[in-house]
Amino acid sequence: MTTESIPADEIKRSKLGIRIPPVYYFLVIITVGGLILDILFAKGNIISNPTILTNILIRSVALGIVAVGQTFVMIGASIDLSVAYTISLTAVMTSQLMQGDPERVPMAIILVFVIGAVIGLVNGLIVTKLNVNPFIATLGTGLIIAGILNGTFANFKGSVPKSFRALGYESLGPIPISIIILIAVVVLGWFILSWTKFGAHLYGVGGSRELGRLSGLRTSRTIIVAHIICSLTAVLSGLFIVSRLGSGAPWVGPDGIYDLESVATTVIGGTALSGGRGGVFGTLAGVLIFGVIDTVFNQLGVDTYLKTVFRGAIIILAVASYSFRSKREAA
Amino acid sequence: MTTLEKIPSRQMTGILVTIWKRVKKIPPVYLIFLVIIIGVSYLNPNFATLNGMLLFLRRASPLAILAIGQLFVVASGGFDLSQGSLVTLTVIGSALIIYNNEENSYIAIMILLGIGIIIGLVNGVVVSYLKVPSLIATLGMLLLVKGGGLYWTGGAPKGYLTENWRYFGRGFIENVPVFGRFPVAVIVFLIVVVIMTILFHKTNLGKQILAIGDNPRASQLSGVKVKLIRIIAFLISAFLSVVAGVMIGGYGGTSILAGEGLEMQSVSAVVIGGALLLGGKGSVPEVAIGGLTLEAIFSLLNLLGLPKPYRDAVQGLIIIGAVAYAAITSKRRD
Amino acid sequence: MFKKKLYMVLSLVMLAAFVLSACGGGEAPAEEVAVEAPAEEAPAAEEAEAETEEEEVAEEAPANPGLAMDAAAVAMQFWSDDLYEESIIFMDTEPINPDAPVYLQSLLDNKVDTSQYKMEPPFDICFSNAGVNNQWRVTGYVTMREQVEQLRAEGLVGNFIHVDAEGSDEKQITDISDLVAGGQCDVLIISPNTSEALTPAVEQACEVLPTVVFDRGVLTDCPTTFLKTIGGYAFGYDGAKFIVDNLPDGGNVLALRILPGVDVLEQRWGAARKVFEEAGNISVVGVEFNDYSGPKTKTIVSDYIDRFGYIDAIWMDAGGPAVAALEAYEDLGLDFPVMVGEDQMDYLKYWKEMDVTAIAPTFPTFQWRTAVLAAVMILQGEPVDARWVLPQPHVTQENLDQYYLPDMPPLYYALSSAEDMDNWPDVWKELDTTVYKDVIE
Amino acid sequence: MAQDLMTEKEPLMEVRNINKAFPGVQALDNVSVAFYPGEVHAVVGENGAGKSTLMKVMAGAYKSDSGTILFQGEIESFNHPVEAQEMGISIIYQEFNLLPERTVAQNIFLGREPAKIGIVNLRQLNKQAHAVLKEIGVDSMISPTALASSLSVAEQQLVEIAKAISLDAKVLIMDEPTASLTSTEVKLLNDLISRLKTKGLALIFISHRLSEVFEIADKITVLKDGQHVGTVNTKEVTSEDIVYMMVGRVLDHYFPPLGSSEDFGDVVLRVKDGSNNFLNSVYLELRKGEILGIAGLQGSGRTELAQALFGVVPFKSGEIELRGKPTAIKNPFWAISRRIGFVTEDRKAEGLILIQPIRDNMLLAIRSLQSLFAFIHQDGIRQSRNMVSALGEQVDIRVDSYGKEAQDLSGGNQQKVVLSKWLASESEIFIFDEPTRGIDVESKARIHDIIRGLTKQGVAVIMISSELPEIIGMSDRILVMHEGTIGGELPAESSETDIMLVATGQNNHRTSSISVDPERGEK
Repeated sequence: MTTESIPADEIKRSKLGIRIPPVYYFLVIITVGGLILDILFAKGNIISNPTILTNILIRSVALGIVAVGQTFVMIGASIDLSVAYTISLTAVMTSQLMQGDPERVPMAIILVFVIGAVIGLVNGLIVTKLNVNPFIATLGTGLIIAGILNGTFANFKGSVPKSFRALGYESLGPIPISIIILIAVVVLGWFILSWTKFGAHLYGVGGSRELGRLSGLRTSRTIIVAHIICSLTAVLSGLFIVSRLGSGAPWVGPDGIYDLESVATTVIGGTALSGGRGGVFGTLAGVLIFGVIDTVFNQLGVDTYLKTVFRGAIIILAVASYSFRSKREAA
Repeated sequence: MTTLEKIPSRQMTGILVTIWKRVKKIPPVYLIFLVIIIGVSYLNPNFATLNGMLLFLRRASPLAILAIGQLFVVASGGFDLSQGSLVTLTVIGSALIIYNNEENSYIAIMILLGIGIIIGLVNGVVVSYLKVPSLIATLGMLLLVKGGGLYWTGGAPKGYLTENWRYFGRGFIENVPVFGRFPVAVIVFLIVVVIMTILFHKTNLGKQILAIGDNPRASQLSGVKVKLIRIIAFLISAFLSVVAGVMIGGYGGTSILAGEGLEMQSVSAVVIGGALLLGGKGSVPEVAIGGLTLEAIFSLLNLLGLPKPYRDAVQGLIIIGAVAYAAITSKRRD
Repeated sequence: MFKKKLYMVLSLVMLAAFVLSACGGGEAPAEEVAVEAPAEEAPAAEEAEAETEEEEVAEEAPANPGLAMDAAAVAMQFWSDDLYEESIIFMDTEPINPDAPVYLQSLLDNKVDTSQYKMEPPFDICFSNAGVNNQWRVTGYVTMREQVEQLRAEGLVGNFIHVDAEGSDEKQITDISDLVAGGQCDVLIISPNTSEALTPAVEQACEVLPTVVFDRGVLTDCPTTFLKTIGGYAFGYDGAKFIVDNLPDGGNVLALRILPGVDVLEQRWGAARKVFEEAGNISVVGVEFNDYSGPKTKTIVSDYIDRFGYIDAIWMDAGGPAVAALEAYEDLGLDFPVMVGEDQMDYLKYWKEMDVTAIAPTFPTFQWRTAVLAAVMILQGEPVDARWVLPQPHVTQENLDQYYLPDMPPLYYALSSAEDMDNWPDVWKELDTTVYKDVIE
Repeated sequence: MAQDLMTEKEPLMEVRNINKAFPGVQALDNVSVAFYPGEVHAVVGENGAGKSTLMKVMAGAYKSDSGTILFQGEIESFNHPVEAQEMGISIIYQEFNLLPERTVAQNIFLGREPAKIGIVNLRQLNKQAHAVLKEIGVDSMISPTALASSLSVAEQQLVEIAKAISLDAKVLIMDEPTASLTSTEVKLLNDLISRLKTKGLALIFISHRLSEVFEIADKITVLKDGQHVGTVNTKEVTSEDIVYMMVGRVLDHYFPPLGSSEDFGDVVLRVKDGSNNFLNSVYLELRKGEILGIAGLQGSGRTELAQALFGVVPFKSGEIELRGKPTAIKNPFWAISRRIGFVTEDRKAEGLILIQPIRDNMLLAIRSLQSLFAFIHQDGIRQSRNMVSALGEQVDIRVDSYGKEAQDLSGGNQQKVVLSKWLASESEIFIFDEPTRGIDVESKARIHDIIRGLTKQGVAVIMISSELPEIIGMSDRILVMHEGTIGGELPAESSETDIMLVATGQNNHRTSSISVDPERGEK
């Protein structure tokens, strides 16, 4: 082993492992544009009011957490469209299990995480062992979860205790707990992707499964773990949502379009649909872009349904901006 | 071998083998349909009557029509998940255009068919030229159409569907010999099946849709205009979605949820009908029966007293199971 | 080899399903649940009691064998025997101000002082709306906006900022937070999407602004006024009582509900369930959620007719799709059931033309204009009832002709009490929610 | 030529009596070769000679049917490439195996990251990568933290070599390492190879460029048809010797008689100075009734020429005349509507719609020329049935039903289906790319007869093949491609040696005044 000097700046840069994804320029442009619109047409409420800025972040928390998980599976060249229902399941199960009793909180949290892990495991197994296209596999598991959920919990039977609702409403000093959680999840996601063997292998398997095999990686296991991580983030997202809502309803996930939006924000953040490329910081920017657009639209009083139209268009265009150069036919 | 031949009843076995070979050639969906129909009839004798069957057909027709539309896209290798939202748009959009005025009914249907064609065109162009995977493209379109429809009507159904508009989904032709009264919806269904069967199985278009679904590269090298064919497939799916929308609205009236979840039901029906997801194989009559079968399965679940939401779970299992089965059998082939 | 894997994965899926079902506590067959349900409900009841102080929680009555389904259970945090009893009394109570128009009448005198909020007009009013996503809300919203326009003409109202939550709890929570933070509002009107979820957001708003909550409630008494007509218990009781009275020999009842988890709707069903249970000879063969969708309703009703041969009565917690339910009978050539709908015009028309044995309990849309009027009263320093109970008439065969207005569109709700407004009836014929301006230039 | 070369050293790696068969082909037939440390060993041979198969067997990617592999004197049997890697045998494939979005260091140590409890020590990773790059002397060129996608092709190759070195490779196998490099880059690579040689590695590489083989290889092994022709010391032979070893074979196949001059008609297709990203100033003339054979090594642009003529990847510049009229071939549909047919090299990926019936495959091209909404049985079912069976008889497809799926046919029958597709669309210009690859002998002869039969009906044929006997046996004229352009034109019945000399760039028999800048080869 030779230990000659390497140019110092390179070590530094690579040690942090952060390259600013180009999407941040887009985020800055959107934010500045939004603020200008806001000042021109809505009396500058956003800039003059820190609460609204915090609200952008809180609005982004639920989506942000699950989008981090989605980033994992998409780097592994898979996808998870069942997250919306996993979120619903978590929200409903949590309030069901807690029954408003603070003592049941730890038990409930552990149980929903276990259920999340099982969902991720099943998704991963179907994708890797049964070779089912991940789109179809996770749409299918999503339907199964939805069916069981709606069939089983036709009614609300519980709620979360006040202490648990702190997660959604309280602040630690000036910073809301939910934002701390989002930041923690993003940092953890970044750490796993950039600093662990698993992260390195995930990029390898996602970039080329064949190469992964030739390099002696356990390809199936890597993808299964990515799916489990994704489902766990969906569970965390669900916990956050139920803490905001007080009790879970089966429609919170699909209503929030968390499946599509997590995919869209991940793609906007620079993670390739074909895998092997991307990272959580890009995804975070994608999420913030959605949050900013949402808030600006709200302040400008843009019709809510028109916003849904914009969202659909943004999702299609975001994916198109990456896919249209590809030589392969899409179907 | 020789010992086998000595069995006296070998002629008998021979006949059985031929019968078995014949039976094996029948697409499984017909048998599944038959079994489920028998099950349903057993639980609900009304079902087995002529009138019962017609009423069942009337209810199942929209789903079967949607499934046929979905087949065109699935056979070409894609998915159309914007179907359900287009159904909703048809229902609430028509109500808005009609605005309680009978004379506007047919104009409304024409306008909606036009909108449907535009949406299908956009789907096809986005997939063909922007190369967005159809699952994402049409899911995005789902949001777009849903949001657009709600924006158009202001979030709640406006206006009302008049009886003449609803005729296609709800009406009966009275005094038909043998049948007594015959649902208009079933006539629409039969017309769609006949036209689409001809289009899919008897024209160049159908053959080329199957070709691009199977091998777009080879098709292109044989002169097939892959992008055009793909766009046409999405057009047909969107067109039939509007037709199904007219029937669904006709059956039950306005609702902003009229088409909710129908896209997955139509994909399930296509799978039950024996078509290959990701393209290359499928048959219109079988998929139409697939749609009827799915509706019959729902009836069966209902008669068994299973809560409605379990339908979703059943669909999920059907889709995953079918694709996994296809993946496994094709692997064996290699 | 591959088959083995397939089975492995499928059995895992099934395992997950079982775990879920076990945790959920009884999606399983009807009979079992009927036995289990009360036992399981008991701890829930206790906790709910601890949580909601002002509402006493009753013991769960033994389940009627007919009320077998899980969905039949009423979430305990929404149920109160006292309020139920009180509602039934309210239905026969004379208003304390009988001379006022119906939308300003009050059945319960509990005025609070609002002089602290008194300010100079014009007032900027903000409104966080759960949604304009059904016909009832459209009629209500239009009535409300017309009231605003009239008040603007009088110089009492300036900006009226309307934020639509599109039926999403989460969105409404941030909407309220944005409105409170935005500082543009003198008073905040809230029509909550669901009760439990919106409570903290409303509590936060109460600390900053005078607030008016109407329609659905929240689990706090912090709003300056919470107004609605008598409410869910009366609605549910009304319809169920009508069914019981019209089926003296008992029969099958199908209950159709929009969605779970909303207090007014839970209370409607809770009251109906109680009435059915007490009747003894009524068998509720199914409780289904129809998402307020006509096609879905028609399918459900047809399915139940398939399954049970005939359904004697249909009870609905919201009558929007009532016509779709009746059409299912019409298409099958069957006699109409005893029907509970709502005051929507298409239903009244169908009722009148087809001669159905029917009733229409109402949740009058006039409360939407009351909310605006209450907001203005607060800012003028006039006392309002902390809990403002408005009367809640119902449509019966006797007064059908009074409420059925052939000129009005099918989706109009009869009890808007808008007849005294400037633009009556043209605006209500159009029911266009998009023509109103929030901010005056 | 000396079969066994006496060397004082022990062989580092040795294969003995290796046999490997694929369905229908004996890829390796009793091959034995020894590789010594500190030597550069080139493996040459025609396409399909078994070079890549041998390398893959050595690297553990394939398992041989019989025979033994010795490594440092021990008998080894690899079940997985990773096992061979761990022993010290590394292989660099032709298509690169780097993750474009990962850094050099991450690529080099993929799967072997220095880590404690699963957490990668990035500083250590970069240090180690730097050390490896320094070891092969490229640390000044390549930074460990650079993204692989930011590197040139040559640099990527160096990273692959660094990866092999980091695996402590004792044997380094390279499959055509210079195929896509510029001459400066080739020099860089050759320098590195020389340096690695001095470190005592056994270096094995496959190449088609004989000039470079003679430049750096110490020994050359020649394979032909899966058999070991011989291993020679580079110093003792000339390139002509090697070419003779590569092609010297007995004709085992009867070809139909060549065309005579009265068969040849007017020029139907003429290309002047046609160029695109892959092709460089191509000149070509095709006459009615002739078979124009196109030979050339893999990567010389043969398939790209066919694709340009069929409009798949059209020419960007230059002139095309079709039947005397200037034109441009824009896309396959355009080409087909002008009666050009293309029998592709890869039947399964590009020729057939595998899960559709034979019938539909046969009629695919003609249908694409018809209206979309035209009925498939315009002239009645009987008429179209007759058409299908007539086509089937013409190409001699033997199946019980034309409703059978194309994937259930043998290779020969599949090729006949593809052929009949173009017969149905009445093509007048046929382009064949490897018409008989992977087809049994009998079908081969039948297809050759059909091709010749087509010319008798006035069809013009371009036939690309990497099988020289086929080129020689069939062609009325032979064009040899080299580095994206026509290296030379040869008359009918030229010798294999002549063709190989042009194909390997040893000798230019140019008949037309084509100026080629060799530096501009493939970019």
